[in-house]
Amino acid sequence: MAAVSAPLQSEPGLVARLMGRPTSGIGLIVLVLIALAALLAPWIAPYAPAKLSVAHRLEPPTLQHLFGTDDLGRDVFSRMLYAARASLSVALAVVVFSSIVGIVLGLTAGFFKKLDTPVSRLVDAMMAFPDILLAIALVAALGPTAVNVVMALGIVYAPRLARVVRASTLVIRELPYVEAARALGVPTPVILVRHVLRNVASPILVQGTFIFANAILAEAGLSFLGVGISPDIPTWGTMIAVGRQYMDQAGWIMMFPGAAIVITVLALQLVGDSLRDLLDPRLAKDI
Amino acid sequence: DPVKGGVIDVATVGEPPTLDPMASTADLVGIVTQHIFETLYTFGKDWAVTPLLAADMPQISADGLTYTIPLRTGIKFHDGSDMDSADVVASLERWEKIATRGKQAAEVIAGIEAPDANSVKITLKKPYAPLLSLLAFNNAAAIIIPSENAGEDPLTKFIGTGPYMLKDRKPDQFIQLARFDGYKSRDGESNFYGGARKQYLDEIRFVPVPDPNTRVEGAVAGQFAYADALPVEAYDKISGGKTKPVILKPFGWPVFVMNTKEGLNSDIRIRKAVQAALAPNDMLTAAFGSTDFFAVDGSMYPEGFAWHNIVGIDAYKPDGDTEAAAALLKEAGYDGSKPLRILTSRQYEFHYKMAQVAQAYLEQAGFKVKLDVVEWATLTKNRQDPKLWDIYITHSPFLPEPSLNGFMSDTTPGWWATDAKHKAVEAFNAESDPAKRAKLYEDVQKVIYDEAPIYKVGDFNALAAQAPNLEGVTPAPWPFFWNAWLEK
Amino acid sequence: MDRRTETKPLLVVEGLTKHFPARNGRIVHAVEDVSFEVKRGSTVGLVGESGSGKTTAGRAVLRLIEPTAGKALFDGVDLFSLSAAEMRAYRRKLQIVFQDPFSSLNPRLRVAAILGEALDACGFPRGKARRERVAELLTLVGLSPDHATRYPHEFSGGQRQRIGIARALAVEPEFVVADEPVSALDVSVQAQVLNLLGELQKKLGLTLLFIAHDLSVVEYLCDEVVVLYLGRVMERGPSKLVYAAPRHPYTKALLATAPVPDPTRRRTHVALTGDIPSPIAPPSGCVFRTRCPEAIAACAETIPPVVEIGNGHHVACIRHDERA
Amino acid sequence: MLRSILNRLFGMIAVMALVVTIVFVIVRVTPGDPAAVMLGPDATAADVAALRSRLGLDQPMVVQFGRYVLGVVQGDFGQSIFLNQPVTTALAQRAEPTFFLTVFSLLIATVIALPVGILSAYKRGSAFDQAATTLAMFAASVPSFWLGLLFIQFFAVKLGWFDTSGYGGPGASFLDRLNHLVLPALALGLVSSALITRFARASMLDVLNDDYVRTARSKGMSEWRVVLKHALKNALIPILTVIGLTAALLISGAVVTETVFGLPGVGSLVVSAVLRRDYPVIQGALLVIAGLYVLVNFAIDMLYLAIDPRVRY
Amino acid sequence: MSETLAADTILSVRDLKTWFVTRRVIAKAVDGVTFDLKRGETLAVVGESGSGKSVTSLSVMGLLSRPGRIEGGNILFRDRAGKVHDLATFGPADFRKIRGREIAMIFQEPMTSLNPLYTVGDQIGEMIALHEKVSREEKRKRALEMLKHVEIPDAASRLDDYPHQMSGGMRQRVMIAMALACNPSLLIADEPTTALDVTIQAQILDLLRRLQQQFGMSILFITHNLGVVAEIAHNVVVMYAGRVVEQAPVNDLFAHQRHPYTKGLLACTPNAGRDIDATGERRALYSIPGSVPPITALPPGCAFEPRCDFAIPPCKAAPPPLMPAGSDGFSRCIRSAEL
Ligand SMILES: Nc1ncnc2c1ncn2[C@@H]1O[C@H](COP(=O)(O)OP(=O)(O)OP(=O)(O)O)[C@@H](O)[C@H]1O
Ligand SMILES: Nc1ncnc2c1ncn2[C@@H]1O[C@H](COP(=O)(O)OP(=O)(O)OP(=O)(O)O)[C@@H](O)[C@H]1O
Ligand SMILES: [Mg+2]
Ligand SMILES: [Mg+2]
Repeated sequence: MAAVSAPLQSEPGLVARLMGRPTSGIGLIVLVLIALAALLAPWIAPYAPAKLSVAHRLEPPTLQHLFGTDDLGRDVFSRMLYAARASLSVALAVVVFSSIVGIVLGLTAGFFKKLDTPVSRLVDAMMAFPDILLAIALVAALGPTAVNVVMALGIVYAPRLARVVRASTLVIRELPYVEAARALGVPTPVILVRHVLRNVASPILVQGTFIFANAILAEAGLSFLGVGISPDIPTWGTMIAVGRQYMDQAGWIMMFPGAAIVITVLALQLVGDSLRDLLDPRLAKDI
Repeated sequence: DPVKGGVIDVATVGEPPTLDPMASTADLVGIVTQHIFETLYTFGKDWAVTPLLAADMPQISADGLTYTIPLRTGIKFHDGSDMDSADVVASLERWEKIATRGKQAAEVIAGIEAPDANSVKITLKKPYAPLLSLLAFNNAAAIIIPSENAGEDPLTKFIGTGPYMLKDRKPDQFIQLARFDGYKSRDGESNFYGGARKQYLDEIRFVPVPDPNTRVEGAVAGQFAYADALPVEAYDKISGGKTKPVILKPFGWPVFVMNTKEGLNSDIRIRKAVQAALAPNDMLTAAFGSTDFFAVDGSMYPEGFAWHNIVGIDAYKPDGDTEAAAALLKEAGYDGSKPLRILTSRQYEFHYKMAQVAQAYLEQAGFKVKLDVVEWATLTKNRQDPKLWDIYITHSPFLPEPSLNGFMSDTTPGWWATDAKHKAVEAFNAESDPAKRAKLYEDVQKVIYDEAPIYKVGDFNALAAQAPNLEGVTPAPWPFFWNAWLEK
Repeated sequence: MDRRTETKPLLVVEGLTKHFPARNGRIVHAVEDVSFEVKRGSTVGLVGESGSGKTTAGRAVLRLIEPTAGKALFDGVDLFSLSAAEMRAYRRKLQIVFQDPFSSLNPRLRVAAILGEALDACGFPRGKARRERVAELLTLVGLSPDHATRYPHEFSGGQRQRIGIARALAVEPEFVVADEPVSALDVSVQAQVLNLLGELQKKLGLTLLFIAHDLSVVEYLCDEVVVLYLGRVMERGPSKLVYAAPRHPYTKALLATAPVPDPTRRRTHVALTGDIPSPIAPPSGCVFRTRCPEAIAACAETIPPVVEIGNGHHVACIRHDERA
Repeated sequence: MLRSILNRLFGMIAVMALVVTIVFVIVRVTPGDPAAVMLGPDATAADVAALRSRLGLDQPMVVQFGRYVLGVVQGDFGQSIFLNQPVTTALAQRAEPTFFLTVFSLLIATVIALPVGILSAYKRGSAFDQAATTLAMFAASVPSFWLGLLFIQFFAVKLGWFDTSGYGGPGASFLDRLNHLVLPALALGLVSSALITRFARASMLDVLNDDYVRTARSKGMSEWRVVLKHALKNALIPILTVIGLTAALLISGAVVTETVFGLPGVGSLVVSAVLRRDYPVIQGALLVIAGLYVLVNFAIDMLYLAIDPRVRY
Repeated sequence: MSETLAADTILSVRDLKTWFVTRRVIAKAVDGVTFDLKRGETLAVVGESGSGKSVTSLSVMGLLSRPGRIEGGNILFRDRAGKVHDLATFGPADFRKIRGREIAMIFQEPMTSLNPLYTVGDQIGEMIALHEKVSREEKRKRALEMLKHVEIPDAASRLDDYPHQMSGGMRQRVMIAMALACNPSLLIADEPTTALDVTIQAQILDLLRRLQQQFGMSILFITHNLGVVAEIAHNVVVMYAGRVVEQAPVNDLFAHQRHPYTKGLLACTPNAGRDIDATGERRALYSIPGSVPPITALPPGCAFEPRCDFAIPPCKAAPPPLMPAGSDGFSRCIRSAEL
């Protein structure tokens, strides 16, 4: 009811509102920069990521090598740009994959009463597996390729989304506008998409941001453990794993990718948090 | 001066898959179990075979077919029983059946018997020079266990005659060995693995620490008296204070094994192209950092070994010969469509690093390269299948007996089996005079370089860390801690 | 008599019953054996306290929930016996307007799309004709055609309720259930919406089932009234008769307790004591007897039948004739 | 009351059954033949076939599943290929460090997170709140293994306060073992405290807006009493849930942390089992951990019952 | 204390301004509210949703949530000892002494206003224990007594019930019992019957009236239902968009409205006697055109001017002051005399 207070004001766009808050504004800018860096890696990177120069191994940061060189004399900065591509695209793929699975499961459980119990139990059971552990087991079973890592993490995160979607669907299903659509004889699939899915978009977006962040961390963890995507594709996680051996001679190899993870994940969380504030009416209710 | 007492923690590269040294060729199994179990022979200085449980070197018949081995008396097993020839025969028969090296020997062994309680007799089908070395080895080892346990497979009672006995084992946590008070040492001086074995330490604990950096940090923090197999990068780190570096020089050699049976490398011209393309200098630098830890060396055995020679090694190009490689490729009609598959793992980081450098050089020469990076377990499985790879990367310590190297057999992955090889190897194996064998080995090395069934990258040293107060440890590829003591 | 009351009923509801499953295998008797008629072009009011089953009855008639038992003859066709596909064809003849003007409109759709969905449902072609139809509908409910491009949150409660009404009217229904369409609105806006409904009914010849708990609104708007209590009909009949001479103790109590904006007519006593019993375990016999000031022992024994006492006035009370 | 306990018990059993099924499926999707893996590279086809039939791998899937379930029900998770001991024994031997690591991290996380979360919510929008939220978010952004590495580098190697790895030798005192747990528990606990803080804050915020909190204030109660007696108790339910969830997350965090710190726990067992292709161990560990998670959830449900009278239907 | 308070007046709100100030907007939720409440009487505050009724009552209780703040005006309150306080200047600690003991409050939503985790006995007992030193048994006894006062059947057995085990009407009774437990001199009731059914509403109103006679407290009764006002109030304050537009004794107000808004409100409630003619044909209801403007965008003049049938150009210029109107009332309309 409190939403009545300002019904006549038209709202500015979501991005504008995110930019309007200092935290999410910074987060968004950082994310855009990182995404640009990843996208433009081939043009920005001063060296080819795999270009080795054994004579110049373990050189500290200089003007030639902004972030120094690694154990094979490769340019850490260039590799980080390419690693951003891999890490971000894996994480993004995880978000997409888990969203699809989660949305299907959540909508099914939430909208079709008969399927609720079985699907929810399945989701509960899937939730019972700790993320990295399940991912490790799946990757171990399927083999450490990018596709399998994405699938494994996707399966790990899908139930979370499924729960969110289910919870929202349960609410939306009972809302009068859905009933109005039913009263008009609108077919169920159309109702699902036009009314339900559209309105669970906000929680999915919020959750998706957090899954993105978690997926980056999880992928790094998997790579660190050596069960991530193929090690000849640089990711931040594999870079840390390599850099670990040179922690005190050549700390930069490990510090820069670690910092990249922290910054990216932090930015995502800042944005996600603001998104939740802006999109979740429960929390937005009194201001 | 040596003092009795004390407990040491030894950080090892992981948990040994088994404590039955017959069942595995893993170095780690040998390192741990050599304290518990003993063999008839072992290696003394300069890798000369020397008796351990045997009283003396065997009497070999003139035709080289009968070995009569006298046994020491008064030797007790950890369970208190006495060792006699029946135990030895039962143990050796088990070895023939179970151990990789035992199976190898079984092909030439006609029979093993005990003429009396204190000697055994081994009859051969044909003269076989490597036999004593095989008996002396500490992995897939011909250990002597009580005859009543010899029927066990897998072994569950770890009863040996060694200076230390198994007290407790918590997989992935520790293997605890305690001094065996009934141990009877040989008299006289210690002689590398042989000679007298002194039991100064009360307990030796092997702690599996699979992560090399954790081993380094543990050593630096003073947690381990000895930490095995450290990354060479850690040298500076372990050089101060609570621990000090131990370099075993030379330790072994990294090797690229080529699949001579199927795929690209079944064509000798391609193999020669690989041989020409690779640049060991950069590969070793990437893998081991400074020349303190490696040597660019084409000889199959480095200087200091009886087997050292330089025959054939001009095919070994320290900085690679890209043009020659490209020419060879062209001659072979390689069009760059089929990738050269390099199977490697990151279990040993230096394998992977060499692979990466190798890839760069091979690509320069015109190869299309695909790195297939898998877990070690997968690698050991996949290398069995000739369809899956063209090169796989491994390494080996310098084995005291050249015929123990895998590629010397026709059946190990790589499947190198040519007439030239057979001719050289058979001559080598049949000869028992060491001096003549060294000469014959030149031929073997020549065939290896001519046919390129393997590519030896170079020599590398092993780095370990040792507490400053730990004394009496002889640098060895498989470190042992009898004879060691803790300075007060 | 009003001209409208003479025409034959458009909707006849007979023995409508709806049970919901409750926890532990019990059931909620939301609607029990409810019968009433709605004549073409007339307005029937459904009144009762919260939980008496008004909404459930309304939704069941439209088969938005599946009824447990009963019949709903719409123009002679039993809606409850239709297959899902057959029902879809009927949907556009029967529409509903909801109570809450905020949750009854999808916040992510523009007004044009909300109305468009309704137009889709009756196969209205896209394009210019549709835009004109949307404008026409908006004008009909007193909004301006350029409101079509706005989102629901850009409207006030009363305006949203108008959009809800426009959506219901878009398919040109014959029968509309209005479930407390004004309860959530401010008093000053409530009158606007009531006037609109009245006008539209006249103009379009709508038949209306008007659900409300505000007795004065029902008295004003409805030709007939059905009083529900715990899912059962207590009394029904032409509004005039029921309001002027209620024959059921419950109706009397309702009318007596409804606050009237006139300080000079303050009540002196409370007619009803106690709470409404749970619909999971309704009292035996007459469901109202636990609160009825006139209850006697016999009330607990039989469920009083709904009997006609003349002029379409029906009562379900075994003592109704004692008070006649 | 009893009825709802039984209800939940039934739900839990259903979930457990699904968990067992999922684990079974995961292991069965593994390409390759477990028997071949067990016997190692040199095994002959005949040996593999013999082992297959000994393990029942030649039976139809349904039969295999039945046997597997039967085994699990009896607490038999099979035999570790690598360790040559029952999986249950292997797990039991490694339970202790994982248990203490989890408990301590959870303790650290909760002790930090609860007060901070509550205060943050109470002082919503204040400098404290902003600092706390930002810090929590920062903590949640740090990969725990990276933090662990930094900790080792600083506290163990540079300062030498703690051991870098392991869990003490045989017969080490409990205190000595504690010493080994401090850094990993801290690394893990700090990262997890973030989640709990944010959740505690959110649920407190929710509750602080509730009507009965206003009622409590209108009674003339002191603020801390309003917050601790009326608000916190209501917020506790979602907070408990997230603490339970965190316990599960911690186990998964333990996988990486144990590896970094060389703790011989269930986590590092799983990692090495993966590298060793020791499928029965992976299977068993997954099952036990998922089972624990389900149990924890059940326990939390029971706590709900104890705390919230409304749940007793 | 510069302000004086007539001896029979317990609460006097004078030109109260309570604003919600955020970075983006200033919401003047209450902007000029003035009324007096006499001892032992009931003052009803009516107004549509959002008109500032709750904010007014929360200002009196000091329960405003951020970013709400009293920006001006006085809230004079006479305590039991006869001392006059200006609540607008109170800090949290001062309020704690007043709340519960001097001023108690009940709320609109009986469903959510009680803490679901404590028994009703505990919650009533807590109120007593907060303000008086009582033993455990004493507390329980007093709680039971209060439950009996509010006519909960079988009170002894309901004492240990949890709120969810009670119906809405019961819960509202419990709220009242709790509010009156320490015998406050002022009870603020914020729409206490809005969420209830008519039959239950009648019971609660009856109960309040009876308790007022018994305990002698004054009641500030907030509602938007004019019927309820007629039922319970002695005096009435009508609010629109954060301002008092009219104040009058209840009979005067219903007899003759001195503000077009009040007039409109009364006219637009359907009344069959008035709106349906003899032939059964219903007349269109009177309706106030337009809708309530958002408080963040009020017109510069009279807030009701855009919807007012009586508006004249001067209405647009400046907000009219609250002027005496009728015998004992006030109106914020410059044309009140003409109505
Ligand atoms: N989906 C449902 N599941 C279970 N019970 C239900 C459901 N919908 C309604 N009920 C129950 O059925 C009874 C009748 O509810 P209904 O909503 O029809 O009442 P109502 O008269 O419309 O009340 P209100 O005036 O509050 O809108 C109530 O007791 C309600 O709790
Ligand atoms: N915390 C807040 N922040 C900003 N504005 C607020 C806040 N609380 C109330 N308001 C605004 O103050 C105005 C008055 O609100 P109030 O709750 O007093 O209305 P009311 O008359 O009690 O209405 P109702 O009948 O709906 O209870 C409303 O416009 C509301 O939006
Ligand atoms: Mg309803
Ligand atoms: Mg209010």
